[in-house]
Parts: sequence; C-alpha cells; structure tokens
Amino acid sequence: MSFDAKFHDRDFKSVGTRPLRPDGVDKVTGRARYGADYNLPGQLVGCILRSPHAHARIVRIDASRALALKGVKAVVTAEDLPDLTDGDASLYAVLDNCMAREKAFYDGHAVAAVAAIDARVARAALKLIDVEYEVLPHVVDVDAAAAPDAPLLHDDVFTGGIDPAPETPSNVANRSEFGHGDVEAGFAQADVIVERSYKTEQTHQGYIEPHACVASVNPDGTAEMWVCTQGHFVFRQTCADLLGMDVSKLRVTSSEIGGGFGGKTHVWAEPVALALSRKAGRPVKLVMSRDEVFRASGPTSATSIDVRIGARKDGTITAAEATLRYSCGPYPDMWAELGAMTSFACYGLENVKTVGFEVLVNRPKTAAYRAPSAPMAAFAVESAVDELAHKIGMDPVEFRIKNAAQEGSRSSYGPVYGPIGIGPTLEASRTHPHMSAPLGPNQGRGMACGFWFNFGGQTCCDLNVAADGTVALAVGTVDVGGARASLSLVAAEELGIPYEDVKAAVADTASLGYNDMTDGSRGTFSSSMAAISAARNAIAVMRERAAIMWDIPVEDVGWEDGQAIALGDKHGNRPPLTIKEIAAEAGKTGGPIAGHSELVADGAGVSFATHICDVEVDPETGATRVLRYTVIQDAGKAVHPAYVEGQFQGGAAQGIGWALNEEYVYGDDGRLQNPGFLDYRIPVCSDLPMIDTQILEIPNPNHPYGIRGVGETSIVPPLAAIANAVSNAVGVRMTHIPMSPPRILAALEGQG
Amino acid sequence: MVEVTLWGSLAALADNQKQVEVEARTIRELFRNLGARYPGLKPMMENDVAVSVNGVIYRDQWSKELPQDAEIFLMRRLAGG
Amino acid sequence: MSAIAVSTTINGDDVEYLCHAEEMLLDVLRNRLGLTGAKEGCGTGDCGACSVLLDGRLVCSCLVLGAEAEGANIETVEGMAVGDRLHPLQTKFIEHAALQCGVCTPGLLIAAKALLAQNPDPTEEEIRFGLAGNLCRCTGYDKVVRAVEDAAREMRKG
Amino acid sequence: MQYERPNSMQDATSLLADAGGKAFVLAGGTDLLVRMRGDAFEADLVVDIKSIDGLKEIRESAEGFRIGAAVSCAELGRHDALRGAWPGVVEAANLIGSAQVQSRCTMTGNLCNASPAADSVPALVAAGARAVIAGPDGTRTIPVEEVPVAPGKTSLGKAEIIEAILLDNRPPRSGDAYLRFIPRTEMDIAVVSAGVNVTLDEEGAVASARVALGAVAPTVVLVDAAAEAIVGTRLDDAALDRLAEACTAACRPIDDKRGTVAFRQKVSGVLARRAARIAYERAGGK
Repeated sequence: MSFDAKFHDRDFKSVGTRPLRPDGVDKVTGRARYGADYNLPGQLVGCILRSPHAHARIVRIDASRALALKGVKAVVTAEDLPDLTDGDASLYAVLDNCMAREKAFYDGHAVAAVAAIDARVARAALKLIDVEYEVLPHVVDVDAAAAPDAPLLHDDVFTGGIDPAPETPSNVANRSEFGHGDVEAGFAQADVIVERSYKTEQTHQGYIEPHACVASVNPDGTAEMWVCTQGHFVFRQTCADLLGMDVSKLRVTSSEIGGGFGGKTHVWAEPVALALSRKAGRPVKLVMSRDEVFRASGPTSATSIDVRIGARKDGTITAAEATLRYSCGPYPDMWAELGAMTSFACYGLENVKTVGFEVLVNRPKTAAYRAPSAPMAAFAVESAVDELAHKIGMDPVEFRIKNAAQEGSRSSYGPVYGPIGIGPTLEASRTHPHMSAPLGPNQGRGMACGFWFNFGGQTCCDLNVAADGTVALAVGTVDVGGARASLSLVAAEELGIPYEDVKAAVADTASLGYNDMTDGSRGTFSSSMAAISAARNAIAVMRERAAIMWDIPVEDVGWEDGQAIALGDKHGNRPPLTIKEIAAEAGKTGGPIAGHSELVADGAGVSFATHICDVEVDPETGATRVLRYTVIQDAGKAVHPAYVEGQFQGGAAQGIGWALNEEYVYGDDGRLQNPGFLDYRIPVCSDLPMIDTQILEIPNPNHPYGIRGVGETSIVPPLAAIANAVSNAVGVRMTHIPMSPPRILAALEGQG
Repeated sequence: MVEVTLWGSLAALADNQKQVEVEARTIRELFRNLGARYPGLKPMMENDVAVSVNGVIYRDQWSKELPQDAEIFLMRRLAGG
Repeated sequence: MSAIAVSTTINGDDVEYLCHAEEMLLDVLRNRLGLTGAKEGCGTGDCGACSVLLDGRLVCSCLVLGAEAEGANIETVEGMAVGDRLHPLQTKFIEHAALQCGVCTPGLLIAAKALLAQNPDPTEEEIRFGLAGNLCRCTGYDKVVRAVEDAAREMRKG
Repeated sequence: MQYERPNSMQDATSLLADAGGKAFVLAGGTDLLVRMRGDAFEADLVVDIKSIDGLKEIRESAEGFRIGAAVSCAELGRHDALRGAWPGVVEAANLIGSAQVQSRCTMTGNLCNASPAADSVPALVAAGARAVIAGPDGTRTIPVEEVPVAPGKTSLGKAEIIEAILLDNRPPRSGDAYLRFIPRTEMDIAVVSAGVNVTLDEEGAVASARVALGAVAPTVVLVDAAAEAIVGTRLDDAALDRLAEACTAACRPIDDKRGTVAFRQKVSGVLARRAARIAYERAGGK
C-alpha cells in the first residue's frame, strides 16, 4: 500500500504531551535487562587478549599453555575468523578490527580470545597465551601521521581523490572536496580575513554501559545473540557475513542499551563471542571492561583544521575555506569528508571550498559519535566566524543572521535547502533572556550554531490490536532514550485512542523485517513514519471489519477518534463502533487485526541549533566553569517534549565535556594513558548548570506529523560556544580542544 | 536525461568527472547507467552512496523518480551517531 | 582455593552465599544472587552505577569484597519499592524523564536516597555534589536534579 | 588469595609477619581493590583491619585526637570537635572521591597508598600529624611525612600497620586549610594541592606556619621557605607573593596526563596563597 509521507497540519491530541514512558518502572526498579544482565544455561565467560603495542607485527601466537589450563574451553585467533569479506574493504576493516590478523594496529587491538568456565579462569588463561610481536614504529598524532616521513600503517594505501594518483603509499587515505563559487575571487572582495588553525583531541562516546553480549551457536548452524546495540538487524547482518552464517538463522535480540551515541553502531566483540561459542559448543558471555571500552572501542577523530573566512565591512561573508584532517584509526574511512560537508552548512555562501583528508593513525578505529565529524568542524568555523564578527565590529548574532542559510540557499555541501531552521534559531537566540543577562568579572558569553544532516532509512513495524482493543506496537529501531514513549504516542494519535492503550516494544530480528540502526537521529523520525503507516493499515482492516459487522459497503465506513463511523445518511443513525467493539468481534469477522508496514523513511531533513553559553574563567588557574547554558533547536514536531529536551541537554553536556576536559592522552610509547573514568573526565553532576532548552517547531515537509530527528545536532555547537565564551571572558582565543586548565593558563600567560 | 554532480571523493572514481549527464528516470536507473559508464563507482553504489534530489537526501529509495530538471548530487552515504 | 561463606541481610531478607576471597560484592550480587539492578560501568569506583547501601552507607559495590559483607545489611535498587508502591524517588524519576538509557538510574536512585536520608532539604548545589559520584552520559543531569528536588519535597510532606 | 579479618592488632601483625607471599592491609579498599583488578596485580593475603578494636574510633584526649586507621573520611566529616579544631585536615579528607568513596576511604589508607597527589596528606603534614605504627615488636610513632618515601612506597616494615593518626590539640589563634586543583569539580585526583597551617600571635601576626604541597614531587613537600615567608606577617600582598614564589620554587613536578610542569609550578603558588588566607582567617586573623 502506498504511503503518503507528506506533512499535513493537524491538531494533535497525544503527540506533544508528556506521558510516563512504558519502560520507566522496569528501569527504576532494576528489572530492565541490559547487555550484561542476561545469562544462558551452561554459559562460558569470554575474555579478549589485547595488544600492548601501538603497532606491531604478530609473528606467532601460541595458546597451548592456555588451552592446557583446567576450565578453558576454547581459544580463538584470527585463524578462527577467516576472511570471508570478498573484497569488501569496509567489512574487512571491521573483521581486522575485531581480531588483528597480520599486525596489531593500536594499543588494545584484539589478538586472541578465550572462553572458560568463569571469569577467573578466563583471565588467568589470557596470561598464558604467548604472543610474539615484532614492534614497529608508530604514529598517533594526526598531523605527524600525515607528514611524508611518518611510519606507514599500510604499504598499500595510496591517497585517493588526487589526480594524478600518487605512486608512494601514505597514511593519508583519501582527499575529498566540496564547495562552489571562486574562493580566491571572494577573498579579494573581503575587507577583513580571519585565518587560523585549530586542533581537537580524540574523545569517546562515554556510554556508561560497556559492550556486552551473550552468543550461543548451535551445531546445526542456528544461533542466538543477546547484545546491547543500536541496531540488532545490522549486527546480525555483519556477524553473519563475518562468520559465514545464514542471516536468518542468527536471531539477535537487542537488550536495553546503556547509552550508545554512535559507539554501539559498530560490532567489536560480538563476532568474537560467536566464534568462541561456535568453537566451544556452548553459550559465551562477553563483557568488556571499562579499560577495554576506552582502548578498543569507539573514539571519534582527532582533528587538525585550517579555516579562512573573509567578509566585507557590512558583514557579508565573501569567501570561506577549510582544510580538515581527521584521524580514522588504522583503516580508511570518510570522517574528514563528513567534516568537510558540514563545515559551513549553516551559512549561505557565494564562494566556499572545503577539503578533507582522511588520516590513518595507530589509534582505535574511529567510530561514529553523535553527529560524527560535525562538532570539530563547527568548533573551527564558528570560532573563526566569531572572531570575524568582532573584527568588523558586528554583534556575533547579527553577523550570523546576516549570513545564515535560508530556504533556497545553496548549501556548502551542494544541494539547495528547503525550509530550514537556522534563521529561526538565531532569531530566537537574539531575543532570549539569556542573551541580555548581566555578566560579572572574568565571565564571558559565547554562542555558536550547529548543523547535522539527519537521516531515515529502512524501517519496519507491526501493530497488533488485542481482543480488548489495546495495541501492541513492535518496532525494530532500538530505543536509546525514550522512543517507545514517543512511538506509542504516534500510534495512539493515528488510531485516535488513548496513549495508555498502546504499548511499544522492540522486537528481535526473527520477529520483524529488517531495520536500519538507531543512528543519524532516525529512531523516532523513521519508526514514527512506520508506525503511522502500520496504524493506517490497521485502520483499513478495522473499517473492513466494521463493514462486515454492519453489513454495509466498506466505502461507507469512516474512522474517527478511535472508532468506525457509518458515513452518509443511508445507514441510519448507527452509533459508532469503537476499536474495542471491533477487536472483540475480530475472531468472527476474519481473524486477528494487525497493521504492518515496511518502508524507506527518506526525507529526514536537515537540523540546526544555536547555543548560548556563559562561563567564568579563573585567570590564575585557567579553570572554566559553565554558569549558564541554553539550547535552541528545531525539532520539526516534538512528539514527547520531555525527551526532546533530554536530547538537547544530553548533547550539550557531552559537548561541554569535550570542550573542557575530555581527551585521549597517549604516551610516547603509543599506549593510552587514561583508559578509565578517573582520568577520562566526562562531566559530573556538580560540573554543570541546569541546561535551558527552547524547542522550535518548523514542520518537516517529508513527515506526516512534521517530525525531524533531534538526537545529534545538540553536540555540534558547544565546543565553539564555550571557546567563544572563554575568549570573551579573558581575551584569549582558544584554538585547541579540550580547553583544559593547563591549556587556558598557558594561553593566558602567553599573551601576557 | 538528468545532470548529476559527483561529489566529495566520488569524482575520483569516475575519471574525475564532476558533472555527468545520465539517461535515468529513477535512482535505480541512474545507478545502473552510471555503473556501466564508470565501473569504479559500482561497488560504491551498492551500499556507500546517497542521492540528493532537490535537496532531499535519499539513501535507500531506489525507485525514487528523478524529475528531469532536478538538481542531483551523488554523495557518500553518511554515518550517524 | 576454598570459597568463603558469608551471611548477610539483603533488602530485608537473610541471605547466605559463598564467594571467592577476591570476588567483589557487585559480582556476588549480579552473578551469584541474580540481583542485576546494580551495574558495572567502570569497576574502579568512578561511575557509581553499582551503588548500594552497606549498613546504611552509600558505597560502590565494585569496591567492596563480597567477604567484607559478613553480617552486613545491604540495600539495593531492587529493595527500594515497598510491594507495588514505588519509592518517591522512583516515581519522580519517571515523571521528570530523569532517565534516558536508564543504566545509571539504579545507582543514582540509591545515591539520592542516601543523600536525602542525611539531608532531607538539599539545595541544588548540595544535590549536584551529593550525586557527583554517579555518572550519567545521557541527561546532562538537569532532569535528574529536578526529580530529586521534587522527590525531596514530597518526602518532606511525609 | 586469602582473606582474613582479625580482631586484634596482634593477630593482624602476626598474619602479616607469617605471610609467605604478597600481603596487603585492607581498610576502605578504595585504592587496594582498584589495583586488585589490574592484570599485573597479585595478592596472596589481604588482612582486613576493620574488626580490630578501636580502629574505627576517633578518641579525644587532653593531648588531642587519635583517629583510628579504619575511620572512614565520611565519619571525620561528622565529628564536630575534630572539624572545629582541624578544619583543613577534615576538608582535605572529605575531598577524596565521591560520597561512595567517602563511606569507605580512610586517611591512613590515603597516607599508605603513598601517592604524591593524596588529598589528605599535605593537610596532615601541614598539621604536624603523627602516625602510630604497630608491629610485631610493639608500636612506634613517626611524623606522617616520614611514611611515604616514593610513589607507591612507604617506610613501613613488612608486618607493620598504622593503627592511628594523631593530631594535637590546637593553641589559641590557630587555623588550617587545604586547597587542591582539579579539572572537574569532583571525582578527580589533585593536579596540584596545598595545605597551610598557621598560629597567630596576640597581635594577629603569623607566629608559626607550616606549608605543604601535593602532586608537585615524588612525595608531599613541606616547604619551610614558604612558611618563613609569612611568619611575622599579617599576610600582606608582599608576604603572599614571597609565599607563592617559595612554593613555585619548591616544586619538582613532571608533565603527565593530569597536568604540566608549568601549570603545577604556577598553580602551587596560587593555591598556597589562597589556602594561607583561609587558614589565617580561621585563626582569627583579619
């Protein structure tokens, strides 16, 4: 059945309210089950042996001593995960990252794994696996790795995107370029030009729940896996591909997920757990330690970015240019390309050019982190924009409003924009009381804008009407932050029944068609579209059933407020048939009532935010305290405003941590110095103020309710907003993130 | 006939052509005909690209019809967090 | 290596268990007793997800030996509700949307309970410092603090 | 690994004396149990001292306070008389870790962990605290600054256990204070820290002072020159400048994941100056 996804304005009854979430009681009573909270009979414990070297050739692995230890049931190495990737380079990178083959590429790279009867035996066995390494020179810094004399990670990687193709290998895997117009001509028209270089350090998503799974492979080739993931269907596909399994014989159930932020869109230990289970013939539970999470999973790119922006005295930007170098870890990827696309997306520019370079380093494989690549680019660009506004003597908000992209503007990454929210968020910031609040000594205010694409993707859901007229909604996108409440609201809205009569749950991979992951801010956007479609299909069924019950043509049956109504005059004054009445008769009118839907939710629509931030800097120590913080963002339509606010606040908090304290610190030996929450400093409760939010609702034309994704954009502006606030507080322009106290103090002394 | 901009790093896979004209009424036809002309793009188009049609980004909807005057970009498929 | 026999009270019930000398109370609760409400987020006392009350004192159960709990009175998140009546903190966390992923929630609830037992009328700053040992990566703490303020208000009314 | 929970100090020291392999004393466990998780760590015996008579008590006498080795830092904070007499020591002890850690951690453990960044140690050194050490041959008492000798190393013998920390009663017009620098507001290890203890004369000038710095050298540093810089003064700006300079000069820090040499040098002086002002005001100085 074709589905009309176009936005139609309407008065909402359920959408926009703030009911209690369906999984709330489970989560406050400790009953909700996360990745590590599941067990199978006869299960073994899996542990992974990791390289202590940043770069080393694996000469030999001898597991005989480990296998001789009582209680050890299996040891796996790369030999047990043969290369079935058939030339698919990105899948091969996943495989090699899960279990190093010829070389260990970073401190923490998996080289072997063991399954044993308990954790004590498993850990003891790891110490008995003998690995002979040939240690190689390493490089962890993005600029050092891009230099011509850097130690090479691969001798078969040649910089792509360059004409003519280079003949010597390089750690620079690829070059990409975006833009339009003529930037040099644009700079020639500029009265003032700001040109600076910026650096950002590598950060981690920092989800509180470490990766965990229980894998159980049977001798007949069927298998089950329980796992914390942002996308169990994607994990199923990847694991089946890597292990040579039939996709539908691997049933994956997503547990409750203790945070992901992009870090649980990638497989790490899951294929290893399956390989261990296959070899041992028993279920295997594999839970990462926090140390492993930091050393071997998820970080974002470290970056080095050059920005040049020119403007006329009247405040018109005439040209903008950025060169972005992003670390990818050991395998080619497209993180700089994403950064290059997002850099200037907030602005309508005549002349713009961005160039991205993907740089390979001896660090963990870069993973998506909430609006991946955008925060670093925004830090560089929004810092330069702020400086430029000051130089031409214009208020930074007015300067941005003057140059903001609008409907019809050509975006810096190519396409022409439809209706977008950057202008309205800026206008809202101009009049927000935060903007005019007084500031004390050593205090400063900063603001910045941010952009993220958002996307949709393949989505499938089932809506089942029970005999009492209540509704079970089975969705395939993992609920990372309250989506079950939002999707129940949407189904209730479309059906015209109370929210309390709908219960949404996340179905496993055997129970529903394929769903893309919960990433790209797509969870609520896509699954709400699927839920609306499924509800419409269920309504069609219920109209047919009402027609049977009334014995009138189905064309004469309408649907209003959760009940079937007889249309026109010819059927007398029949009282409506409620969903409960229709459901009660279902067995006699054709069987169970359900609505199904499978669709590709495209047209997610881009997202913009503007943040305002006040800080106080201690000029004697360089300590920065965030005093006040405001997030203004377009949500299209906020389905459950409390959880939309939660996304805004959570993204801002992660951005604040990134801006001030979070960073991977590597020693000269290429080993990670701070793989724990003590020295990888995510914000604690006392670090933050209340985070004010203002939700704007500019309907997305490509969604029936106007919904846009809201999950990611809020992490984009904070780095720059805080840097601009620090600059306004103490007069130093910070170009290196995080702005840790030693860096701020050094900058203050340096100007001094 | 539609005009397609090959964006970012994709032009390098198509003899460094940034703008190409392709006979195509849908995204599927676009991919088929582009792949025939530039085999280097073929593996990319399996999973790793998205198409922007008049500013709306399509990742999977290959049956999407392409208006003949549409502004079309072929770009790398985006990752999200 | 022989296991150690330990007698404790957990959530009001007498409980006996065997554990190894180096086994942490968190592992005993989760792996031996099926009380998986307390979570391991770090194993080093830096995240608070494993918080429990040990003789009324707030502790990280990842930094207590199972053997140390001999004779102790332990309270976990599973014991916060009385029958089908949720603790006011539990109710307010749901009402204020003070959880997103919810994995830090059991620890935060226990820590907040300990805080309010000592200080029934805390300021925002006292709440923030009182909960500083409990990392939350989803919420930015805003709604958590509001939920605790609201629960404290309700508990003071009695 | 063997776990023992003796009831007497004699049993405890005997257990340690008889131990064949690696033996450790457990009080709060907030350092030991973290280390125990590490792959390289191995222990054969852990002696839990929390059941030993008197070790969980704070005793007040005419001479001063005797703080049992197993008294948690949270309990120190609840002891009004101790907090009144030695506010700097108590606030230093209360800065260690979260509420969860406070319930368990002890000042004695903080001292024996021998980290140069231990929060309570600079305050204890400034306060002139002493440690009572029990061993197979009886007890001995030494100044706390003689306990740590290098990062992770103490001067204690194999079967020795610190059973208490002693803090003297205060002369009139005395005050102490401790400040540390951390990047966050909680949950961090000190990047640099300063403890200051002063007694004023009847005119309100500093009669005697002790200044100790943390995290700027392999062990906590007692900076005599800094104390001399303020003795005889009312903490005028010039005296405070000399104090800060003396502290900066006394630092022998390193660059590490928590901070830089330059940062530690500069901020040690800043903190010492601020702590001195607080101690001075607490002593009644104006």
